[in-house]
Amino acid sequence: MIIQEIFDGLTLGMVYALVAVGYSLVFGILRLVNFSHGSVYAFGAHIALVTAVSMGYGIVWGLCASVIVTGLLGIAIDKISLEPLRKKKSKPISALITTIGISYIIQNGLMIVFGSESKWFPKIFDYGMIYIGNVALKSTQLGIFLVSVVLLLFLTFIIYRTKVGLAMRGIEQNTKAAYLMGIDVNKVVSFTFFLGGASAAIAGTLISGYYQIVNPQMGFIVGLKAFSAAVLGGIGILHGSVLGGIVVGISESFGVSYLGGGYRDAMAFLILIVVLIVRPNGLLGKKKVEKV
Amino acid sequence: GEKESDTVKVALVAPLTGDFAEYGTGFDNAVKLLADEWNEKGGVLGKQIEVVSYDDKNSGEEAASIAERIVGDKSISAVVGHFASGVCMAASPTYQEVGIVEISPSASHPDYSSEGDYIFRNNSLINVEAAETLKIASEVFDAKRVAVLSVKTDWGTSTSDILINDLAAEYPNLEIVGHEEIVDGTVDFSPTVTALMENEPDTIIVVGMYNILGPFTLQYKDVDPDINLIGFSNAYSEQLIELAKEDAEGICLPTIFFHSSLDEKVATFVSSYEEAYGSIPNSLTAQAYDSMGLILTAMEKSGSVDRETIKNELYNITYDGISGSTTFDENGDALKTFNWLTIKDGEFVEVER
Amino acid sequence: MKTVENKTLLEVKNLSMNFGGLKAVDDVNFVVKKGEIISIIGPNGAGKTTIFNLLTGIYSDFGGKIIFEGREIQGKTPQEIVMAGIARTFQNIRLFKEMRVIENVLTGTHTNTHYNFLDLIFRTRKFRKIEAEKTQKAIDILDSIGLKDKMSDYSVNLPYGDQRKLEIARAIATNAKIILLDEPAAGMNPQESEYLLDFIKSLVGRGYTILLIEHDMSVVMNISDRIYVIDHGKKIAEGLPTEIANNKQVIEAYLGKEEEDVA
Amino acid sequence: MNKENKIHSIYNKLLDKFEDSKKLRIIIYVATLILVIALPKIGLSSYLIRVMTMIALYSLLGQSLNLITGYTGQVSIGHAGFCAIGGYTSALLNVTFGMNFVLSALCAMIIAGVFGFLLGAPTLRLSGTYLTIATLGFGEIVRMIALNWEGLTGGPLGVANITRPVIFGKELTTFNGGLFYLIMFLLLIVSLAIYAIVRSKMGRAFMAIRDDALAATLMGIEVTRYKVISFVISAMIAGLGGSFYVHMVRFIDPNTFNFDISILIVSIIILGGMGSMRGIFLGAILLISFPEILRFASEYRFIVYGLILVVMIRFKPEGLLGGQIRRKYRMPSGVKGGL
Amino acid sequence: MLKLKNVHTYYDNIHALKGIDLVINRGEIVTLIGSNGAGKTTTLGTITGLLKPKTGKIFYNDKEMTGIIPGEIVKRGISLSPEGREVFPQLSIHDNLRLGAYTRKNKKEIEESYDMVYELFPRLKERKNQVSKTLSGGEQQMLAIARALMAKPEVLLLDEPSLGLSPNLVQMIFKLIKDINNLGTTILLVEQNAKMALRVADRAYVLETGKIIMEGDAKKLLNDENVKKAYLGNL
Ligand SMILES: Nc1ncnc2c1ncn2[C@@H]1O[C@H](COP(=O)(O)OP(=O)(O)OP(=O)(O)O)[C@@H](O)[C@H]1O
Ligand SMILES: Nc1ncnc2c1ncn2[C@@H]1O[C@H](COP(=O)(O)OP(=O)(O)OP(=O)(O)O)[C@@H](O)[C@H]1O
Ligand SMILES: [Mg+2]
Ligand SMILES: [Mg+2]
Repeated sequence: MIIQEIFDGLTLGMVYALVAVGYSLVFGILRLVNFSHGSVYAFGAHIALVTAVSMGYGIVWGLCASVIVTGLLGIAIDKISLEPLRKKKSKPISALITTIGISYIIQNGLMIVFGSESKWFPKIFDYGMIYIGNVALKSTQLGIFLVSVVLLLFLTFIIYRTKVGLAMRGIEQNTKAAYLMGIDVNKVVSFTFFLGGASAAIAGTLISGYYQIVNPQMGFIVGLKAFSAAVLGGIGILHGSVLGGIVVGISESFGVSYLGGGYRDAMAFLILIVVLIVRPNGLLGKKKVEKV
Repeated sequence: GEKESDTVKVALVAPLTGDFAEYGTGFDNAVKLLADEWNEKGGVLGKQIEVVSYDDKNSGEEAASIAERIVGDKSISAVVGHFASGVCMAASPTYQEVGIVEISPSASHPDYSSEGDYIFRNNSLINVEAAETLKIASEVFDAKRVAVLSVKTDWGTSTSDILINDLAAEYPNLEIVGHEEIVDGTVDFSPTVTALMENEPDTIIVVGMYNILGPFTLQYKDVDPDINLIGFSNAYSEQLIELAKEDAEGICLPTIFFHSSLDEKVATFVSSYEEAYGSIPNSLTAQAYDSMGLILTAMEKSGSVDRETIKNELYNITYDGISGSTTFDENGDALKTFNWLTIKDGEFVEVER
Repeated sequence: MKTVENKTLLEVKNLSMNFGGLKAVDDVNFVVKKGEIISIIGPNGAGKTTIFNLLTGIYSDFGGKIIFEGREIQGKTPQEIVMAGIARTFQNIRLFKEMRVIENVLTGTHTNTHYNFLDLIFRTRKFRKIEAEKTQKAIDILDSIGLKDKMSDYSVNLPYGDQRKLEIARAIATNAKIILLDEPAAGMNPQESEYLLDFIKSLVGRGYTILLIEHDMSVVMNISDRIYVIDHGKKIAEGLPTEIANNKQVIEAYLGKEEEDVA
Repeated sequence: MNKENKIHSIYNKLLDKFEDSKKLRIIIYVATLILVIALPKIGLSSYLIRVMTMIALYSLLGQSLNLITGYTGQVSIGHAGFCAIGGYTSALLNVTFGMNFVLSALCAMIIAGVFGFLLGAPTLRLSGTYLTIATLGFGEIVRMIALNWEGLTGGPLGVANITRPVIFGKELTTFNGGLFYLIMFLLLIVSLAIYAIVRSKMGRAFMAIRDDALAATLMGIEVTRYKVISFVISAMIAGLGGSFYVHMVRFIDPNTFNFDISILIVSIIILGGMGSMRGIFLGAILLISFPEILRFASEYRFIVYGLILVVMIRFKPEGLLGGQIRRKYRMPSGVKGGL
Repeated sequence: MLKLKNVHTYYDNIHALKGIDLVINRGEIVTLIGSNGAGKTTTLGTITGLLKPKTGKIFYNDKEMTGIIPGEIVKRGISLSPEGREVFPQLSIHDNLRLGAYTRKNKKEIEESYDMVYELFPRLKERKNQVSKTLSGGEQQMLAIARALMAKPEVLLLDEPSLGLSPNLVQMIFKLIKDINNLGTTILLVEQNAKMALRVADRAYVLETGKIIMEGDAKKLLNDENVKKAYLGNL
C-alpha cells in the first residue's frame, strides 16, 4: 500500500514538476512570477486537442503543433505586455499582476472558444499496466517520468552549457549590464518565453493524455501547486522544481490516505510553508551572498 | 400606481461565465426557450414575457449584488436562479426581505428553502435522491460492499453525510466500507483510487457531477474493471459518456428527467432545445425549464404578476412538467419521482425494474 | 582648533575574519581616541571594508575583540551597535531609494526618536513636538552638508556625489559618536573632495570621531591624525601621515613609486 | 512636457492648494461629509448603494494591503486569508453567542491580528518571491481549513443566518443606507490611522525596510519586528473588512474569500499606485465598478477585465497615482527653514 | 569617428543634457570633465543606447546610430565600463568576462583577450571563480574595466575608471589607457580626477549642467585658470 502511494505520488509529482520547470525557467531568467503559466498550460492542452482530435492529425502532430503555437504565445505575452514593463523598469509585482491579467484573458478566451465543460483527450503512451509485485504502474506514468527528465536535462543544458544560457543568467542579475555586453536582451527573453511556453505545451499535452481530460480551468490549481513546487525546490533551480514536484506529489498522496481528500490541496502549501521556515530559499536553494 | 407595462419580466441569474458556465448557460437557454414558447402562444395574461439574464459567476458576492439590483427593479416579477446553494443563500435574504419569489433549479442545501416563504427550489431534496442511489446499489447491483466518493461542496458533503449516516442503515445486506472526499476540479484520482481499493468495495456511489464521475471511472476501471458505479442526477450528461467512453458502460444513476423518455412533453422539449442550441439538455437544465414553467403558471392561475400573489399561488399549484409532476411543500421544496438510468452501448437507457 | 581627548573610544584587538580559505582580516589591532580622525588605507581587497562590516555587526562570527567605550561589541546586533554609537556609510551606496532626501535623514534619527504607538496614532502633542524637532534637526544636517535645496528630491535621482553626502548626513542623524566613512570622496572631483574634507573636519569640531577608508591621498594625508595601513588583511604600518607617505613598504604595496600628486 | 505630466502637475497644484489652505480643507471635508450622508438619501437604487459600499470595503482592504505591500514592501497574495479569518470569527461568534457586530468585529480584528503575527513572525525572514508564495499558501490553507474543519466552520456548508449589524438599536441594511454609513465610518478611521502611521517614525521604518533592509538594520531599525508589526496591523484591518462583509451578506463559506479576492486586492493597489493612499481609493473605484459597468459584455467581461489590467499597467506600471511625487515634502508644523 | 549633434536627453521631465555637440576622432583620447550631476554619465548612457535622446543625432563612422539598441552598438565596436561597476553579481569573474566577449566570435582571439586582462589584473586571475558580488569595491572596478576590454572595442568609454582604486592602480589604469590607445583604441574618458585625465588626454570637453561650456586641447585646459579653479582643486 505504502509503495503504491509512493508511486502515485511520484507520478503526480512529475506532473507538477513538468509544469514547475516552466515557472522556474522564466523566474530564473526574469525574476518574474509568471502567473499566466497555468493558463498557458491549459492553452497548450487545447491546441493539442484541436490538432489531435478535432482535426484528426493524431497526438504526435498535436504535440508538435502545441509546442510551436504555445511557444509563440509565450513570446507574444512577453512582447505585448512584459517588454514594455521592463523598459520602464517597473516593480516585479506590476509584472506579476500583468501576468494574472493575461491568465484571465487566456482562460476566458479558451472558455469562449471551447466552452467551459471538460472534454475527452486521447490517451498517450498507452501500453497498459506494468506490475511490480502488487504495485500497479501505468505505462503513461513511466512515459511522463521519462519526458520530464529529458526536458529537464535539455533545459539545464541550455541554461548552464550554452552561450545564450549564460546571457539568460546575466540578464537576470543585471539587465543594464547585459545590454552593455551587447546581449540582445529582448531576443533572449523572448527565447526564454518560447521555452517556457513550449514546456507548458508539453506538460499540458502529456498530462491531458494521462488523465484523458481537458478543460479551460485545468491550469489554475495545477499551476498554483506547481508554482509551490518550484518554490519548494528553490525557484530558478530547474532540478529543484523536479524535487519540489515530487515532494508535493508524494505528500499529497499520503495526505489523501491519512488526512482525507479534503486536505489534499492544502498539503502542497503546508509543506511549502514548513520547508520555507526551515530553509528560506527552498530545498536546493542557496542563500544569496550579501556583500556590503 | 405604476403604469401598466405590456411585458412581464422574469429574472434569470446563473453563472453565465466562469467555471460553471455550462450549467448557467443551460439555465439561461431553457428559461428563454420556455418564454419563447409561451410568447408564441400569446404570452402570459396577454403580455409578452421578457427574460432578464444576469451573470453571477457562481460567486456569492456577485449574487448578493445582483439580488439588490433585481429587487430594486419593480418591473421584475420573479427570479429563476442561482446555481450553487451557497450562492443562492448569499442572495436569498435579499429576495426574502423585499419579497420576490426565487426558484432555484439546483440548490440542494437543506437550509436553503427555510430562508423564508419566498424561497423555493425545483430540485429534489438530497435525502430523497440519496435514498434512490442506495436503492440502485441494492436492487440493481445487489451490492454488499459499498464505498462512497464525494465532492467537497455543500451538496456533496451533505449528501454523503445523509447517505452514510442516515440512510445506509435501512439496507442491512449492504455495508458502507469506505468514504473518500475530493475537492472540486480534481482530475487526478490515483491516491483516492488507492485508498478506496484498500477496502475492496464492489460498488462505489459517486457524489459528484459528470466531470468527476467521468475521469474517476476511467482511472478506477484501469485498476478494477469490474467495479459497479452509481452517480447522481447531475452527472446525467452526454459529457459523461464522452469523457469515460467505453468505461462508462454500466454506470447507473437516478434522475427525475430523462431526455429519451417516451413522454411526449420531454421529447418535444429535447428536440426543440437541441434545435435551438445544438446540444442535449441535462437534468438541471430541465429543472430550470420547469422552474420558469412554475412561475408562469402561477401568474396565469392567479391572474396577476404581483410578487406576493405569485408566491401564494406557488404553494397551491401542481405543475406537470418535463421533470415530472411538481408540488411544493410548506418549505418551498419540490416533491419529485425518479427514473433510473444506465449507460448501454454508449447511450443512456432506462433501467428495467 | 580641535581637541583630541586622550580617551580611547574604540579598540580593536587581534581582529580576524575568514571567507572560506581567504583571510580577509588577519590579526588586526588598532585604537581610535575620542575626537580623532583615523584613516585606514591599503590596496584593493586588503580587507578594509570587511573591518567596517565587523565593527557594525554585519558579520558576527569573527576572531578577536572589538571594544567600544569599554564594552565589547561581540554578540550585539547591528541595532544595538548603532544605538551604542557607531554609524557608517557604505562603499556601494545604499540609500533608501524611493524615499525623499529628508526622509532618508529622518530615518537616521530612528533610534533617538522616542514616542510610542499611541502617541503616533493620536498625533499627540508630544508626537508633534518630537517630529518637528527631528525634522528641524534633519534640515540642519542637510544644510550643513549642502543638500538642503534638494531635501524634497528622491534620493535615487541624486547625482553620485550627492548620494555620498546624503549617506553621511544619514549616519550623522543617528547621533553616533563615531562615524565610519567608507570611501566618502569616491566619485567627487577635487574641489568637492576639498569641500567634503572641510565638512569632515567640522564634524570633529562638533564632537564626532571619524574612522575613514579612502583611496584619495590628497584627502587622507590632509585630514588624518593617524593612519593605519592594511595589506592582505594584515596591518603593515601605522603612524602619522608624513610617516606613512614615506614608508617604503607602503609605497611599494599601495602608493606606487612615481606618485607626484601627493603633497 | 507631455500630456500625462500636465495632468499630474495640475493634480499636484490642486493638492498643494488643498494642503496650504486650511479653509479650503475644511470646506472640502465638510462637503464630503455631507455628500456621504446624503448619498443613500437622494433616492439612489439600493444596487448603487451596494456598489458604493463594496467600493468602500475594498478601499479598506486595499489600505490594509498597501501598508505591508506598498509601504513595507512585502508582497502578499493571500490577503483574503485574513479576511476569511475575520469573517469566520465574526460569523461564528454572532451565530453561536449572538454577538453584535461591534464586539464580533473587535474579536475578528484580534484573531486576525494573532494570525498575522503567527504567519508574519516565522515567514518574514523570507525574501521577495518566497514570502509572496508563502502568503499564497497561507490563503489557501485558511480556505482548506474552513472547508475541512466541519465541526467549527460548517465545512462547505458555511455559516448562514448571520445577523446584520445593529447600532443604537437600529438594524443597518443596504436599504436604509446604514451599511454604507458604517463602512464609510470604518474606512475613515482606518485611513486616518494608516496616515498617522505612515507619517511617523514607524512609517519611515517601513519604507526604509522596503528600500533596503540591510541599510535599515544599520540605522537601528529592528527589521523583523517592524515587518511583523505591519503584518499584524494589516491583518487586523483585513479581519475587520471580513467581519463587516459577513455581517452584510449574512453568509460565509470557504469560497467567500478565495484567491480571486486576494488578487483583486493586490490589483487595486497596483492599479491605484503602491504606497499612495489616494491611489488606493481610485484603484478600488475602478476595479469594483468595472465589472459592474461591463456586465453588458457578459462572457467577454473577463477578457475585457484582463485587458484593462494589462493595458493600465503597461502604460502606468507604477499605478495611476503611484511612483515619485513631484511635490515638495510636507513639513510638520512648527519647522523653520523648510523650503 | 563618433559624433554627437545637439543631443538632448531627459529623465522623465528632468532635462539632463541640453544640446551636446561632441566629436571624437579615430585614435584620440578625449576626456569629459565636470562636477557632480553635470551630465557626464548621461552622455555616455546616451551614446551606448541605454538612454534615448529626445532630439539630436549620433553618428558613428558617419552612419547614424540614434535609437539603435545597445546590443547593436556594442557589436559595432563601442563598449563601456559603466559608473557603479554593474557587474553580474552572482556570476563568477570568469563568467563576467565571458559575457564581456559576448559579441565576439573568434575563439582564439577571445582566449588572447583573457590572457591580456588576467595579466593586467592578476587579482582577477587569482579569484577567477569567486562570485563577483563578494569582491571588494576596487576588485569589482577592475572587473568592470577588464570586462569592457574583453569586447575588444574600437571605441572604449570609461566612466570614472579610477573610482575606488588604490593610488598605484590608478597610475596603472592611466598607463593602461595610454597603452591601449597606442594600440589603436579610441577612448572617451570621464573622470573626477581631472588632473590625471587631462594629462593623458589629447582633447577635453568641460560639461556644466548639461551643456558643454569649454572644449579644446587637453594640455591647454590643464593650465587654464578657470578650469584649475573649478575642477583641479588646490590641494
Ligand atoms: N563574502 C565574501 N566571500 C568571499 N570573499 C570575500 C567576501 N567579502 C570579501 N571578500 C574578499 O575579502 C577581501 C577583502 O575585501 P574588502 O571588501 O574588505 O576589501 P577592501 O579593503 O575594502 O577593498 P577596496 O579598497 O577595493 O574596497 C577581498 O579580496 C574580497 O574579495
Ligand atoms: N535616474 C534618474 N532620474 C532622474 N534624474 C536623474 C537620473 N539620473 C541622473 N539624473 C539627473 O541628471 C543629471 C545628470 O546626471 P549624471 O549622472 O549624468 O551626472 P554626472 O556628470 O555623471 O555626475 P557624477 O559625477 O556625480 O557621476 C543630474 O542632475 C541628475 O540629478
Ligand atoms: Mg572596500
Ligand atoms: Mg556619473
